[in-house]
Amino acid sequence: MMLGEITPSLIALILGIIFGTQLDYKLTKGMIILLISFSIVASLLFGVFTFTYSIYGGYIAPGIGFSMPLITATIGIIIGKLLKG
Amino acid sequence: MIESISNLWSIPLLVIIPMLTAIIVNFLYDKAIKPIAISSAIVILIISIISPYGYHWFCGHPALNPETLTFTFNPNIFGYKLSLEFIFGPLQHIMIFISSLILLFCVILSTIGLTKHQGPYIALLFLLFMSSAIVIMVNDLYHLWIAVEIGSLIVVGVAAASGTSISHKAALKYGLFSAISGAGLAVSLALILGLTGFANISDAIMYLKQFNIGEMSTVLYIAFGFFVLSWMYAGGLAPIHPLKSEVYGASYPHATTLLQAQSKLMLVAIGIIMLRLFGMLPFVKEVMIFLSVITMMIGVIMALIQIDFRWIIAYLIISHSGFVTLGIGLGTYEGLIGGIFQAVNDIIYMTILLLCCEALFYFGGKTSTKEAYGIAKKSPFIATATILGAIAASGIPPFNGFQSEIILIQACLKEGFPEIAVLILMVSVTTFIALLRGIYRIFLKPPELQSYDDSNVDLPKVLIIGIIIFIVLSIIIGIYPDIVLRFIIPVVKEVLSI
Amino acid sequence: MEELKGKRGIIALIALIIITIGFLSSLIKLTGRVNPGISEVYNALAYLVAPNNLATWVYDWRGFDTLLETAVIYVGGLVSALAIGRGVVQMKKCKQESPVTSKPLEFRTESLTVILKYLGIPASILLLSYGIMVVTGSSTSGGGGFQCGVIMTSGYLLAAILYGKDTPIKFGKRFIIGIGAIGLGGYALLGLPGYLVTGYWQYNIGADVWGLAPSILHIIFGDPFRLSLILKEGVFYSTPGIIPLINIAEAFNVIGAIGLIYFAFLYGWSDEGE
Amino acid sequence: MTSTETFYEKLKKWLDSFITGSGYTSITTGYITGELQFLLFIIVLSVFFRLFSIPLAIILLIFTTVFALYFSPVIKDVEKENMNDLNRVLYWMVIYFAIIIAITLWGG
Repeated sequence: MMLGEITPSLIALILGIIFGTQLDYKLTKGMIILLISFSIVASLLFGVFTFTYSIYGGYIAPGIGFSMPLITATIGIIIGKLLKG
Repeated sequence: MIESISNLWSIPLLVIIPMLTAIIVNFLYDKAIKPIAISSAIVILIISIISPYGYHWFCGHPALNPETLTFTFNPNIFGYKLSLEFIFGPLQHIMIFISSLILLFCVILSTIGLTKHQGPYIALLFLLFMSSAIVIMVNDLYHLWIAVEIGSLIVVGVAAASGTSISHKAALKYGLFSAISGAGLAVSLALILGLTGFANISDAIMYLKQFNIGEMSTVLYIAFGFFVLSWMYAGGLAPIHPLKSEVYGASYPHATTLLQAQSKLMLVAIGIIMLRLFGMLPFVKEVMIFLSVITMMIGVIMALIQIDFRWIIAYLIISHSGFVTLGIGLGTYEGLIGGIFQAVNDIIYMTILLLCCEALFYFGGKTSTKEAYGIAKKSPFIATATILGAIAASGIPPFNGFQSEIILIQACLKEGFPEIAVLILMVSVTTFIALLRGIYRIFLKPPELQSYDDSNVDLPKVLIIGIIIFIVLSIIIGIYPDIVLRFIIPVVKEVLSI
Repeated sequence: MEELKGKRGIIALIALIIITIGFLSSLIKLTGRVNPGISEVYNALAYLVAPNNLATWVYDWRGFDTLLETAVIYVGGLVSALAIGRGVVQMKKCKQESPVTSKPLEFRTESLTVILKYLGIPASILLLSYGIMVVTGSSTSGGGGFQCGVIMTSGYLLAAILYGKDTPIKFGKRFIIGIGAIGLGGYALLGLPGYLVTGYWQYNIGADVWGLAPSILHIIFGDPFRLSLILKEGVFYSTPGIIPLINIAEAFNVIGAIGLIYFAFLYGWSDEGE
Repeated sequence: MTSTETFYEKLKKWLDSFITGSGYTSITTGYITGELQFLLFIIVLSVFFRLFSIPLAIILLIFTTVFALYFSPVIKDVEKENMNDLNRVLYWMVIYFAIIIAITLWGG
């Protein structure tokens, strides 16, 4: 596993926090659950290319890869929103 | 003549500093704009003066020698360049020096004379300089296209920034046409790329010279046609002159100084590229000469029938662009020297006239020749300067316009076109008539009593200093043309030897 | 279109036919004879930088071109906002007609359907995170800065259209201008390390294909994005260097520029808050 | 006697034709100078055909001179054709472009 597979997720988290602070909407618990579950489904759909072998790309099952940055970005947006209050 | 550096330090700075300044100025609040803008304009001026000559290969990729298949970072060894190439040579030296001098005055005048929230406007001025610097330095077809595109977009912005309905319309029309000619240039580049496979201009020319293209010259001709389209657009040549002159007339005069400098730089740069790429095809030079002659005459005729001093100057700028393209279109040694020299002179004397026109804004902003304002009595200096500018523009000896026009006339006679020489003389004389019409009504004619405003107007010192500097430059070049010619001659020799 | 009727129209038609014949004949001549030229060399070297050839082409071989393209978008945003009234200037000394400005659009959001009302917010938030995903995968997959910017601003536009002034994604004026400034400025300044070390602006010191940069910089800029490529020919290690960073800057710039255009045209512009 | 009179009347008519609406002197001088300039320009352009054959140039010279004088004043039309109307500019651009392509393709 190389560093290049982790850095994008971290960057996505930071970018998510930056843009999350611009949200002007009261997030309910249900909305948070909805967002995270949607993002997990979406990250399966946009799965990473399996040639970049990693924990979340190709190792769980051949041909299945989660696109981690999508999930971390959503989490980042939620964190950013909560930070701003 | 050109030293063998492929990582010259000054070239990126000449592009990046204006860009960063534009970004900062666009973002900032009002107070900090002035010091930042002025200091970076000064830095750009200094860099353009002290920079040595050389190349810059952006992104640091070497050239590939096709015979030995080795990579080299030495620009003196021939190789197909992998990276984007910029040149800073004598031509770039003189052209960028003059436009950065204009940029400095332009920025100072706009920080003094304009209302607040001028950040985006000054940002556009810096980007305008950047686009013209790129156009004159670039040696890459694809990048040339981007520079022309961004240049035309910025022209639209600068024109629209004056906020009047006329300028909005002018900007919109010019912007609409950028779509046509930008696409045209892109098509032309696509054809050349498809034919040669090289985006670098020198490499493409080398390829065209090495391999006999035979029947494929059709492709080259069509590429030339589309190239001419963007040339006409960027420089405001004949069929597009109504739109370009409208842009010149509708922007503030200080911005027009930079706009006309940019369009002349584009004319020279694209013209030289066209000459190098297509010069060996028959009928190419004839087309260029034809366009220039029409532009010269139509421009000056339209200037005669204008009723606004700004519009007179705007059409004269168009008309005198015809001189520049005529020289380049002739394609001979004298012609090229005359054309490029004319571009330099043209920028200088039109700047004098435009700065004087800017002074009229401090007297109330009326530039129409319908009424008489008698400004000569209020400010004899501006009146004198305008008349001197008019004399310089019409090519009367102690000033710089004479030197380049005489070279152009000689070049025409030598090529066997005495008619064009006659036309050049006609345009020079008519320039004087057109300008004097405006000067007489605005400056010299005693004002009608009811409209006379006796209040004193103090012009900004920078404006006066700027006018004096450009008049002095004009006289120095007029008396001692070698001061500019020594920058131009090596370039012309290089272009013609290729 | 009065000008193009009658005789003039026929002449224009003939002219257009001539142009079309000329253009098509040149295209036919070129068919099947396109010269690859330098692009063969580019493709042969591309794997040294990033797994995605396109990213290498756009952001490394022709990286400076892309900087100017980015500037085109930035200027586009600037000029569009100018048309609305931001940055329109006048001379202090003379009275002129008041500047041409346009009013903000009027929103009518009361007739939203239930589905739009409740799914609009998660959809636009997920568009934001989708955009972020696209930009982080720029060097390995298709897509990158431009696409990310467009996706994120479309999320912004979706929210703005659905909810009007009470939009959940509320980009402020200074936020939008600032993010554009960070984007273009960041892209321009990412060339600085290469310039200081090697003298070549925007030399990719992370990938360091030509071995010009000291190894410490190579590690700092290159290692965070290093990937292993497992191909039939064996395992290759490659790092796109500064390409992912450039993409983020690019995305910021596009968000700033297009967001500014949307903002100005939706809500109008007044200079008071600035 | 009559001939000079008609000539004078013609000249007066010609000068009057420049003035539309509330004409004033400054603009009229501009129009007249422009008219003469354009005439000369057309004549010089027709002379250019000497590059192909000198008799053709002479014939063209005579023809254009006669025609230009017959149709004068043309400056109003010149002004109209150089208007900033988008369609007009587009029209002229297409014409120029077609001429350039025709000349270079069939001539070269």
